[in-house]
This record gives sequence, structure tokens and C-alpha cells, in this order.
Amino acid sequence: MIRKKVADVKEALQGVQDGMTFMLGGFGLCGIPENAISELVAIGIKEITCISNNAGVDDFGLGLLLQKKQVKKMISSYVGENDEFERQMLSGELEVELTPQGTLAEKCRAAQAGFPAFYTPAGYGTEVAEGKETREFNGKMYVLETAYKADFAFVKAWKGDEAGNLVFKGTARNFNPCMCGAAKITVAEVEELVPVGELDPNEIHVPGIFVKRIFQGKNYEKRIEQRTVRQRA
Amino acid sequence: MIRKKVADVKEALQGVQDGMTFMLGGFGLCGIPENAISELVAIGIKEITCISNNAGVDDFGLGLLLQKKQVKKMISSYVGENDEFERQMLSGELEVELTPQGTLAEKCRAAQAGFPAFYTPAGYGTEVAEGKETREFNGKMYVLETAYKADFAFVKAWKGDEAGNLVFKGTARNFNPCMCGAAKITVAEVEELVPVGELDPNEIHVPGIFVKRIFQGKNYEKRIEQRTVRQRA
Amino acid sequence: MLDKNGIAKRIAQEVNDGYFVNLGIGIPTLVANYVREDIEVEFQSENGVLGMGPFPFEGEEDADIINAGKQTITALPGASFFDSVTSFAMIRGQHVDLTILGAMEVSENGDIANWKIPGKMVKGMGGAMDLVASAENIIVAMMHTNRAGDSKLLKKCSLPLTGVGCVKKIVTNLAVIAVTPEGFQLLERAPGVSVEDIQKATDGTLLVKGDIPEMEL
Amino acid sequence: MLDKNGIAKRIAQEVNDGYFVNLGIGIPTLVANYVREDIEVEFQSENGVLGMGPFPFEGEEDADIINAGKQTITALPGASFFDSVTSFAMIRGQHVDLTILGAMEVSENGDIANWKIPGKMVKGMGGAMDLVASAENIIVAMMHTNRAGDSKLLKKCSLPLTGVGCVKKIVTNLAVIAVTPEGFQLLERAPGVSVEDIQKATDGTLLVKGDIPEMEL
Repeated sequence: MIRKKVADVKEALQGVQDGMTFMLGGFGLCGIPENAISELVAIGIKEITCISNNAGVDDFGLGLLLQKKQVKKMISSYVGENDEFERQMLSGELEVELTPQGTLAEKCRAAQAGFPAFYTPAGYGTEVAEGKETREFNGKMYVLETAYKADFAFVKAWKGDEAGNLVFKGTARNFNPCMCGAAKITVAEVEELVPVGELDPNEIHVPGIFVKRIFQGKNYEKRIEQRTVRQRA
Repeated sequence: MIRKKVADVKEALQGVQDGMTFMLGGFGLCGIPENAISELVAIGIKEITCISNNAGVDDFGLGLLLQKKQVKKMISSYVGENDEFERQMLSGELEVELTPQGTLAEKCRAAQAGFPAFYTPAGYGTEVAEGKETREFNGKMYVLETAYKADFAFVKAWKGDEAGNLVFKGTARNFNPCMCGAAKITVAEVEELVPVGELDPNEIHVPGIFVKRIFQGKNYEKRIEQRTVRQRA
Repeated sequence: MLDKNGIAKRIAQEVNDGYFVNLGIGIPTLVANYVREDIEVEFQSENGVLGMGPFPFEGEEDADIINAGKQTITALPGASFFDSVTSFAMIRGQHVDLTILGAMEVSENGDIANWKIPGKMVKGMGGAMDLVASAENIIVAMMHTNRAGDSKLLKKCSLPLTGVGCVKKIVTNLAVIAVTPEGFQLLERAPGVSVEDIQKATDGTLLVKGDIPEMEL
Repeated sequence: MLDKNGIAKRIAQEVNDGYFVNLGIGIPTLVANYVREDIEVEFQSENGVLGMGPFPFEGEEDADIINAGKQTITALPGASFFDSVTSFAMIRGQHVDLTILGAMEVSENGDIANWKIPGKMVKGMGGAMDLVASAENIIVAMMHTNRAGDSKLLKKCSLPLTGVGCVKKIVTNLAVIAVTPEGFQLLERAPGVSVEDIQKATDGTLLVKGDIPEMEL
């Protein structure tokens, strides 16, 4: 077995530099790599490009990096929960590339799986297809989309082991699996680092080969964006 | 919940007709839909095209359909375990389309996921690329491959529930997941049909939406092709 | 005239036995409350759940179990969780039978705009572009006019598009309308709404063939 | 001169700490037996297992746990099972560090042929075309000549290709050879084999620079 465990978030982030491109897992605030984000804020890294479905909220998640103006460019599908984001975007301080959600996931997966490009129907006839090749297959139009390139992928799992195997819980899985192995270095933080052999090999969501470094995260807040409940009858 | 359960293999195969194209899961004899294959032999369906990584052995798996000359065309990556197959192929009785294994899996997945085509490096510069579009991305050459089209997909899982959710065991998973939802009708046979709610929603390998019919299979032989063992020290 | 719940109630009639359904944010989310209980339906949320259930009881919220609107939800027996790639395989691969979403504008040829107002508001398309480019059966749930009173059913969309020629049906506070090769075709009137009211609120071509029944809710 | 186990033993020296390795059928499978025990290595088999272990003890064979050669195997602690799509994501995405496979022919520009003899034998390419088109680091394990005594290291392959310009190194019963822009470069001789022996058995351009050491096994 090839051991991927590192001591802490500091060791996990060794090599990150200003100007790099990062992938960050999560949907809204669900399943985001909280420890990696905090550390990126703490070390004051600058001019980064973030590939992430959302941009956090004003005071949590990627919003923390936006607040400190550490982000040069965001590549996302939906950014509607963040006022500071909208301000920076409309003022031109922040570059934004909006991408359909399924295309965003698949562009990560293409990088992970060695596909340079694929044809998808999403965005045909819209701004998203501008400047891109379009093509007909079986009477339907498709847009050619290319794989992302990134330096680091930061993902968050529920459980993991030293071999880098990951298991997710609920909808906190989302973009995390497709980002594993889609960047030069994939860093996984987990709520619980379990002994090797404890995870059933049939139930592993991401095999360790896609993960370069893994560490046990700390102090997860797991903030809820929309707390919706029903009353007991 | 949408119930997919059918009574038996006969009901599961309703609608199969001569001349159709079938996808069949399995790698070698591991994870093959034994019940569906037996029934296809029993009903004497003819002139079928089979998309399956292998072609079984002479007297088991897809070999049973070959023996009875029910197969018009095989689309596979490796067929080296079957003498009757080789005889029919060399004599010209059987059409054969050999496809790289990863491409075969991805052509199924493309059909499942709504991608008409994708670029892969496999087969560039070989017979496999003949007549296909090739293209350079980032200094490397790729071949354009298109999604398969099939009428039925027959897959075999370890456990499943009435909602069509599937769980696999060991390497019997192989091509089964990517064929689910890749044909017009997907038929899953399982070793154990468990009550709804028994499968952990985090541990489902194939969500039920990709499966149209599910039934509890019978009399699994699960034949081993190469029984290799080591001696106890 | 219908309120948001009325629109949801009418759309719920379009949900058939055996349908896998994706519900967008806003009015579409409400549709789940009105689906007949004697049919089998499963709700998919594109962030990674199939078999979505109602909101959790107070105190049982789980930050790891949300829908695409970031609301805490529950999973019903038979549900599954999966990643974004698998979720969009369901959508792009046309395994989802019905997509219900909101819109800022719809044109008479079925174009839809719902993600951007240039220079003013850019929230992003989320999964909407994948959904409208893939789904065979798309119903738009929206108010017939915007806050300024302008029609949202246009000859041609003025806002950046989300998808082209994809909308099949529209249910508004005033009417049920089909998108046909000839333009918007009026199918039903909301209770107490006249054909003239609908005509006035519709900017695109509105075809009125024969008697237009009032909705049955 | 080496036997099959000798070839495997020499190739095992090319397996470094931290490598994920895919082993083809035949001689490559034997490599696992000779990898140093003080390094961390994981074996991937393209039918869907990472962390492959040795054959099971007699009576513990499981029909559901096999390798790409259809042999019963075991899974080590830390192993994972996955589907074919994920397996080839590992391969195509260059997450596998080293690929070792057999060949019928290799040409001096690194082309490889190992899946078909027209009109005579067609077993198929299995995963070999994906492997050779993707891997950065490909070592061929084979006999230097075929049963008829003809060289398998050629100027140009005569059989249908599996991949072009992809082989980096070749280990045969006679020699270790690198594929360079100038042709085959002789790196090491097998015990008791002379440069002349190797030259005679090699059809393609063979570069011999300086003293050629004997392999250390």
C-alpha cells in the first residue's frame, strides 16, 4: 500500500503558490474543504483561479478568500449567494467564467480520466457556446468542451484511510469525486481518518490512486445555508 | 418510489426480438448475467449483436449463444478464450468488431450519460482508428469515438432492491454499471433482491433510475476461468 | 388568477405515474407538495440525490443532506446519493422524465432565459443549461408578467438564453400554454381569467383555438 | 540468458517506491513476485481492482475476485474495487505510473504489436491499446526472438499495431534495451550473453555505446 497521509493542513498544502489554479469540491457550503480554505486564507495566497461550483457565502467557504481579494478568477456554475462576489464581479475586480453545472463536473472528470475534450448539448445556442466549436450528431447540436487544467484539487470526504481511499456522506459528495486526480496534486481532508482495512473495498467512492495527500481535518463547522424544516404533526 | 421489480427472467426479457443489439455486463465469466443469457438461448433469439467485453467460453456465458449461432455480430475487446468463436470468426460466419477495452466502457458510458462522442488516445495509429476522425489536443493525437446504441442492456449485480438500486461485489462490477441506462431498456438480475430501505443510500453503485426491470436471479454457477491458488506455508 | 401554490398545483397534474422529476428552485419546488399520492414518482436533485423526501423534522436537519436550492431535505426509502458527474449523466442521458423550472422569459419558439440580466444580475445558470438542453419534457413555471408588468412570453427573448427551442409547456398565474411550431397555444385559463386577459399579458403570438376551458384544480 | 522468471526479476528493479503498476498477462504477471519488500507499490488490474494481492489460499478462491487474466486473486488491506470506466480513468488519466506488458513485435521507434496475427490469430487488444496510448512509462517484457527464431525487435513492425511510439524500455531474455530517437540502445546484457549475440538477435538498429554491463540480478 502507498501511504498518502500527511500530518496536517500545512503539510498538505505544501507547494501552493500565487497565481495557481485550484479545484475545490462542494455544492454551496455542503462538502467544502473547510480546512484547506482556511489555510489558503491564512497564508495569504494571491491571484488564484478557483474552479468551484459555487463561491461560498459572504463570510464562509470561498467567500473568505473573496473578502480578502485573493481570487483573480472564479470558474463556477452558480454564484447567487454572495454579495461581495457580485460587487467584485460587476466592478470588474474579479474575472468570472460561468459554466453549466454538468459541464463543469464533466470538465473535471475529463481531466481526471484523460479525455482532452467531449461534446455536450448544454449551452448550445447560448453565450456559453460563443467561440466554441459546435457540431451535429444524430440531428442534435452539441458544444465541444475541453478538460480543465489545475495545479491543486482540494476535496473533502467523510471518511478516508492512509491509502487515500475516500467515502462520502449524503449530498456532500457532489463535485468532490470528479476533482480527485483532475489536478496535478489532489489533497483530501476527511472528518475521520480510519485505519487501513476498515473501509470495505466494495464501498469506496474514490480509490486512493486519485489522491496524493490526505489528512484528518479539524473543527468542521458544516454551516447550513437554508435551514428548512417541517413541523411534527 | 418507482417499482422496477418483475416476476422472473421471462417477464424481464419481454420485448426482445431477432436482430436487436444487446449490451451484456461481465469480464470473462465474472459478473455476467447468467439468467438472461440462458433465457436468450432458450427462446432461440437470432441475428443479435452483442456488446460485451468478452465472448464467454465454449460452453458457458456468451459461448452458449455462439454455439447455437444466434449471434450475428460481436463487439468486444478480448475474445481469446473461445475456440468456437475463433472458428466462426475466421470462417466469416460471425462479424467481429474489436474495440479497446477502455473505449468499449466509455462508449457505453457515453450512451448512458448523453454524450454523442468523445476523444480518446486509445487506438491512435492502429487499425482501430481507420476511418475515424483523429485530432490533436495539446500535442497528442486522439481518436473520435461515438456512443453505442443498444436495445437492451443485461446486467448482473450482487444485491438490488425494487427501486432498481444496485450493489456489486469485487471485480464482478466491471462493465455492469456503465451499461445501466445505456440501452433503451436495462434489465438487472441480482443474487439477492433486498427490501427497499435495506441498502444504504450512500453505498449504492447504480441508482435505480438507470434500471428499468429488476429480478432475483436463480442457480448462479459463477464459474471460475483460471483457478489460481497458493499453498499455505 | 393563481398564486404560486396554484401554479404548482396545476403543474402537479402533469406528473405521471413512474416519472423521475427534477424540480428547479422557487415555484417548481412547491410542485412536490401537490403530486397525487396514488402514483409512483421520484424526485431528483442535481446536487446528488434521487428519491428526495420532504424537509426534515425540526432538530433532524443534516448539513450533509441538502437539495439544489441548498435547503435541508430528507431521503426516502429507496433513495440514493451520488456525485455530480452521475447526476448529470441522469439529466443529459434523458433518464429524468420531466424538468420543471422557472424562467425570466420564454419565447414563442421555446427559447428560455433565466440566468442573467446583463450589467445587473448574474447568478449563473447552475444546472439549468444542462437540464434544458437534455430534457425531452420541460415545463416552465412562472408569473405571466414581470414586476414591471411586462409580458414574460415573448416573440423573442431579450435576455441571454439558457437554451433554445426546448420549452414544451408553460404554466403561469393566468394560463396553461403549449409551445407549438406556430407559437404559444392557449390550452387552459386560470380561474376567473378571460382569454382577453391572457392575450393582453402575452407579447408573443398566442393561438386561441376553439373554446378555452378553465383549469380544474 | 534469462528465463521468464529472470526477465520478471530484472523488470522488478524498475519498480520504484510509490508506483502504481499495471501488469499484463504472462511474464509481466510474474514481476509482482520479485518487487522489493521495503518499498510501497500497488498493483492495478484493469478489470477493476487496485491493491491486488497474491493468489488466494486453496479453498478461499472467490469467483467474484479475479484479475485481468481471469485468475483468482486476493485484495490487500487498502484495496478498492471499481467499475471499468473508473479503471480506465486511472489508466487514460495517467494515474498508473508503470505499465508492463508483453509483445509480439516492437519497432525501433517504440511501436508495439501484440494483439493480432492477420488470418491466423485474433484474440483482441483487451486493455492494451488504452494502456500503451496513455502510459508515460511502458516496459515490454518478452523473449528476444519468436519461436521461429526471428527477431521481435524490428525496424518496423510487420503485424497490426497496438500503439505507436510508446515503448520506453524492453527487457528480454538477452538484454535490457532503451528505445531512443536514434533506435534501440543496448543498456545491459543478460548473464553470459555477448553484445554480438544480442546484435545477431536484433533486427532493428542497435546502438552500442561504450562498455555494456551485465545485469545485476
